[in-house]
Amino acid sequence: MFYRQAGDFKTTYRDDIQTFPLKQDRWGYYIVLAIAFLVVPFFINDYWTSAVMLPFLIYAIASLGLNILTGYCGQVSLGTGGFLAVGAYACYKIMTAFPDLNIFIVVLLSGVITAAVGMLFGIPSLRIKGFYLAVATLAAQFFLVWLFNKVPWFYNNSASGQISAPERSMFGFAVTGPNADAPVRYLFCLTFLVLLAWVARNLTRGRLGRSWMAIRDMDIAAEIIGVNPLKSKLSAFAVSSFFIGVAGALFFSVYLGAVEVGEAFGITQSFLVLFMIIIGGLGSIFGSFAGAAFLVLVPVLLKNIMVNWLGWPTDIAVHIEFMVVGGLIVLFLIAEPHGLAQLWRLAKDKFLLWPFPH
Amino acid sequence: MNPLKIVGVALITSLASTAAMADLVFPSLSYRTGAYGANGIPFADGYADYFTLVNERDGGIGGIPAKVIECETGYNTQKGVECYESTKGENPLVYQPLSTGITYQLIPKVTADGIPMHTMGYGRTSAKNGTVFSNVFNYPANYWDGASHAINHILSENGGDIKGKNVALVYHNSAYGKEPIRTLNELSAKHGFKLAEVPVDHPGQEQKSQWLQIRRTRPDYVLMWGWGVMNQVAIQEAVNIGYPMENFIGIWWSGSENDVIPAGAKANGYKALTFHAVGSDFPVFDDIQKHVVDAGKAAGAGDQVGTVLYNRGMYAAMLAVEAAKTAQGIHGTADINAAQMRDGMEALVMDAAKMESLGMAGFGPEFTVDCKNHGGPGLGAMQQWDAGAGEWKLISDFEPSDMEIIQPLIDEDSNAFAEESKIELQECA
Amino acid sequence: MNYGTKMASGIEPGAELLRIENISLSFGGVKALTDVSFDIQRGEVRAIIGPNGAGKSSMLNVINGFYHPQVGEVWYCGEKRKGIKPHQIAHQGIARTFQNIALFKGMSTLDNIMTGRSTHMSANMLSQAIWRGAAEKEEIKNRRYVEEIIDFLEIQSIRKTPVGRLPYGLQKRVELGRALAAEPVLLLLDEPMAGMNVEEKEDMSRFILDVQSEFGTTIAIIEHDMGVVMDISDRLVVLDYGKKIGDGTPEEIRNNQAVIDAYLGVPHE
Amino acid sequence: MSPDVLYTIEVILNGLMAGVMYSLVALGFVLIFKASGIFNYAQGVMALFAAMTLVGIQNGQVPFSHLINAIFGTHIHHFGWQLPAIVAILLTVVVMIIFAILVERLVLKHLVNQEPIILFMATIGLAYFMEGFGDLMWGSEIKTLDVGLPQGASLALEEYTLKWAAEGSEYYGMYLDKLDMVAALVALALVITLSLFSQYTKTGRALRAVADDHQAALSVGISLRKIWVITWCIAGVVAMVAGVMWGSKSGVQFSLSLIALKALPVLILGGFTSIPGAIIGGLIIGVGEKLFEYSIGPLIGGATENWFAYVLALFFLVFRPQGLFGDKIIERV
Repeated sequence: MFYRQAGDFKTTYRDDIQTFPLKQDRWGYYIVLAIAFLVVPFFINDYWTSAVMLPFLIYAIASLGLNILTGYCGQVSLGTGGFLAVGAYACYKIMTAFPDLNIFIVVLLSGVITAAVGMLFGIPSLRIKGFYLAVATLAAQFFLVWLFNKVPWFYNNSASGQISAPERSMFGFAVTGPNADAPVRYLFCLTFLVLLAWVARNLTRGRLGRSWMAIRDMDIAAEIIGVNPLKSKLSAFAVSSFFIGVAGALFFSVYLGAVEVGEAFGITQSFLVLFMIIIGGLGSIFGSFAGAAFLVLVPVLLKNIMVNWLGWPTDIAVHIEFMVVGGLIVLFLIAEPHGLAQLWRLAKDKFLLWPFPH
Repeated sequence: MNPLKIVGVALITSLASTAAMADLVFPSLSYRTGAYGANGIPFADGYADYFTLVNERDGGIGGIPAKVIECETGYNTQKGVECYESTKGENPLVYQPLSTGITYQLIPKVTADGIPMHTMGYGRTSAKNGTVFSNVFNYPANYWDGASHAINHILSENGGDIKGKNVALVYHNSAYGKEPIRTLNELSAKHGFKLAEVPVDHPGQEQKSQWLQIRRTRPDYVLMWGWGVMNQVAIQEAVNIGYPMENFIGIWWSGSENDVIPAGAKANGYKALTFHAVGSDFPVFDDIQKHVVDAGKAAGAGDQVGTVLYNRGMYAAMLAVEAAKTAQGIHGTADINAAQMRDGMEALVMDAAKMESLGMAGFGPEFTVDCKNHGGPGLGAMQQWDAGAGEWKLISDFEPSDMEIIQPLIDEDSNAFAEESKIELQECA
Repeated sequence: MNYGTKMASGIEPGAELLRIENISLSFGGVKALTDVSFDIQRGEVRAIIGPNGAGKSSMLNVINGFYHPQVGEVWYCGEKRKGIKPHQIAHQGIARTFQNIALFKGMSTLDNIMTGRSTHMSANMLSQAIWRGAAEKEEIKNRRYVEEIIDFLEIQSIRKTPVGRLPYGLQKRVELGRALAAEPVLLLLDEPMAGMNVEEKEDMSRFILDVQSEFGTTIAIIEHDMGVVMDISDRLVVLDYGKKIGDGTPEEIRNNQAVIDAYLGVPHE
Repeated sequence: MSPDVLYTIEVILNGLMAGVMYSLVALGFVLIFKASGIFNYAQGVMALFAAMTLVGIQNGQVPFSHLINAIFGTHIHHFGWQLPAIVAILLTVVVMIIFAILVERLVLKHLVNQEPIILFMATIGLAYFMEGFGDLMWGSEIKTLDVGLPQGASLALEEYTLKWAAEGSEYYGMYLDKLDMVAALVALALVITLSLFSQYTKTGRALRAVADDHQAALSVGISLRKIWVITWCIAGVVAMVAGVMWGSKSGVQFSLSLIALKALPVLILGGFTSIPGAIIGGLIIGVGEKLFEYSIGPLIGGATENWFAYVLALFFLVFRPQGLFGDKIIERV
């Protein structure tokens, strides 16, 4: 009853182009933000942080990144795992080379380095399209993983090639390392996510975002009306890789604390993030969140139900988990190929009109 | 942020379960699925079955039942962390993650949380240095011991002189596989053999290039640090190129029945290291048969009993139980916690009499653990595959490794870690 | 004022804006255009007509740089064009619509037309990321112009509708809007009235003439409906089998024997 | 000849053989892509599933025994029979046909006219599902697959080539795996059968018609759904052949599903729509990666095979974006 478009007139273009045109949506957004920043940190424990919240926040950042490239610019990439690895190893190298540098800046710099690498691997996209490009990005995936595994410089010549994040603090609170508390780690990642989501929103609503979508929808026409395909595609690769690089840096330093490249950043990561944006909704910021939440939560939920509640053997639970996740993906694609974001939109439209369906 | 998350949070909070506090909890971070599941299953079964045996036969450890919480990691570090976090609230006594990747992950965490971790024959080798790694134990042997054992074996076959011999190391191109390289380099400098590194990428389905290279260069010995499908393919390829199997030596993770059976009769003579006995010719197996398998309480189908990886899982469980008993003795309480368990592990003594009393005489090496040395003496033995009989045979006693080479490496690596992570060294009496 | 308007600022109405000189274009041995030359004067409506397969669309593709002719030159605003890319040509003030609608299907009407403003927007990536300030100001300024076009084309009600859902006629109109948004010096229209009924054609003709008179835009148009073409164009070029067979005012073309033959299907010797 | 030259030849020959193994997997992809425009990521898992089913049937394993035992507390594992390989193969074919029908009924039918990326994702979902399903049905331990294929070095060849090397040089004869040779023959037979099938049978001609133009094929009364079932059946059989070949080598286990990743560069090299492309692409990749590992690999630390194929394919694509045999992309507006 109170969720209405009627009467909420916009008198300036500035009002018209804001992120949440509806007053109710805007308030909802502020409330969620307030809960996330002010309430959740007081209730969160290690399990919740490590098993649910951190993966969700970090994958949401990676999904935002991939969604910019794939959802907005139409360039399918399977190199996400490799770019996550670039972020992680850049973070490790900067952390150990400049121990006094603020961890926040370290993570941002890791993103910048990843953006540069991403642009390099984006160059073939100027000639290669569609599935051919998707498979070609696998070259980045495999090559980068091999490189980080092979060249000892990247892991400071440690005996096994593992990299471990030393302790770094912000405002006196440990953010990385074993002594970092759950709320601090959570808030650190949350800050990045909120900032980056805001940046993603800004980039996608202006000229750059439109040029990406134009390239996605019809690249030739876009070029003819004045969109520079080189700049658009490379900027999409750069922005996308920046996001993924930040995600990789957080993944390594805050979430896992120690990684081994082949295992943590393998091809499965690439597929996982791609799943997230497709289930969530291509070309939707909300979809990136929804997809990440879905694919982080569903396995944890299923596992808890089957193993902890029903007491099933763990292997059967995992097999069934695979079946359920696979089945759900197919089901979702059949029911709503445009993802959770579209379902959410439809639900909202229904609600806007309720109780008068027409 | 989105509402979905909040809903999810609410949903799962209600699901988080709590264990009965009275039990002694032993989490088993197992993997029964995924690329390495085939190897993870027997180990996890052995680990679980031994605790079941202790509960059924002895009524628990010091009268308190042991409880195994299995958590599937799929050999994946992310899931490993989730498993760790989800079980650490249940007062676990010791973690056995069975993955070098997860071990690296958990070393800082268990240290911060004060929970001991036992990485038996895997993980971070320099964790042997107890002053740096206060909560990590890797007795009875580690990878560097293994590398040394293999070279010792070669030395003994050649009357102590292997100058100019060629040794190739075929290894899983990961943290795990790279572990022995540094030791082998040192050993090659000491003994004068030439080492060739032959990496194989995960999963290792296709190794034609590597084995053509070996066929071409004809190394005198081939060592292997493999896991999962890599083992089967490597042994098959070695058979195919007609490499003399008795000169092909695997680490203990490359020496299970799974690895040799697919290659058939020609795998006969393949050697692998081990730090425990093979087969089921020990009284403890009769007990397992009687109290666990026949009682329908086995974790698996019961057909794995006596296989290498099953025995290893059982051996790990036995060591955990003995450490718990030791801890109960030290602290004078049956209801021990993780910190007390750690003390028990640090004071663990495995002598012949103890193993005899457990029905496992000679099943593993005799060793003691102390505050400085969390890895024991590093004894290991050699086993050989008898394809005709379809079983592994021990062909040596448990022998020491070359600590002259290994100890400096351990000191160097652990001290570097202590420095990098600013670890306060544990005071040892 | 963007680069394109500046470039053409010295060209008076009636003076030569674009000249095609001896263009020949072929695809793997198939000749699409053979030795075609003509010019377009500032401010006129110039029609390119001819039977199917005459090379009309190829001609437009040459003009906006999508095809690169093997022989011949294109002169624009008194400069000879040298190997530049289509998007650079768009920046020189040449916009176009397409024979088969080439709208961005996933975007709304508004976004489609705003994309046409790309050549007028220059906020860098950083200021776009921050949004508040330069980027927002630029967005609102351009939005204002786009709203004018929306008003002009009478498509206010479909402003936020994804274009994929619009009927054909409206899509054509949005496409015209997208081209107009660039404030082009030279507007290329590829069969803007194909598939329309009489009423829609009248609307479209009115829009085209209004564009010419209100914005002073030079227009090159391909159209099959001879009645419409003769009504709205100042001069015509006639192509047949990739060759120019006629060039002049509607009156001259009407009396050109070669053109009449081509349209009546007199066999080529 | 000097041994170095012989070694190089040996590497090339073995590369060709490895290439054939890649082609076997790639072939399944191409068949489905041609007929339905679906990039079937599940092809690798299908190979695993087929091989598991084959071993399971051959050894008389009880399907879902683990699940049944867990639920009912029973201890059933085997029926206690041992079937001849050929019977097991035929039964596996039947299973794969049932699988194809189910996929069409439950998945594809509902996704007609969706964008390629959606269909692609659906097959990944399918791959997840089958991974779990296969393990649940047959268990995830390693299974030894033995359908009587020969294995090991061809001694005859080794002896025959021994004297090729220059006098006095160290040379052990040329090495070729018998299994690889069989695989090459099987692949050859498969390709010949497939081309005969598509040339001379009515169904085959319908398949080609659909591949050329969906709409046109529909308008002359070819049932698209029937065609899809048939292609998935054929792809299932091809997957089984690939599964048998790879499974004989390494035992049947989870990692078998990862061979799909080996086939992807073959596809981009050969083009998604060309059967000869799949074969020749496979051969190029096989030879290329083996030669690279042999010549450059030792200089840069080895284990290059995982990425080399992709990088090769990438460079290739930059010059020929549609692949070796793919249909030329003509851009128009």
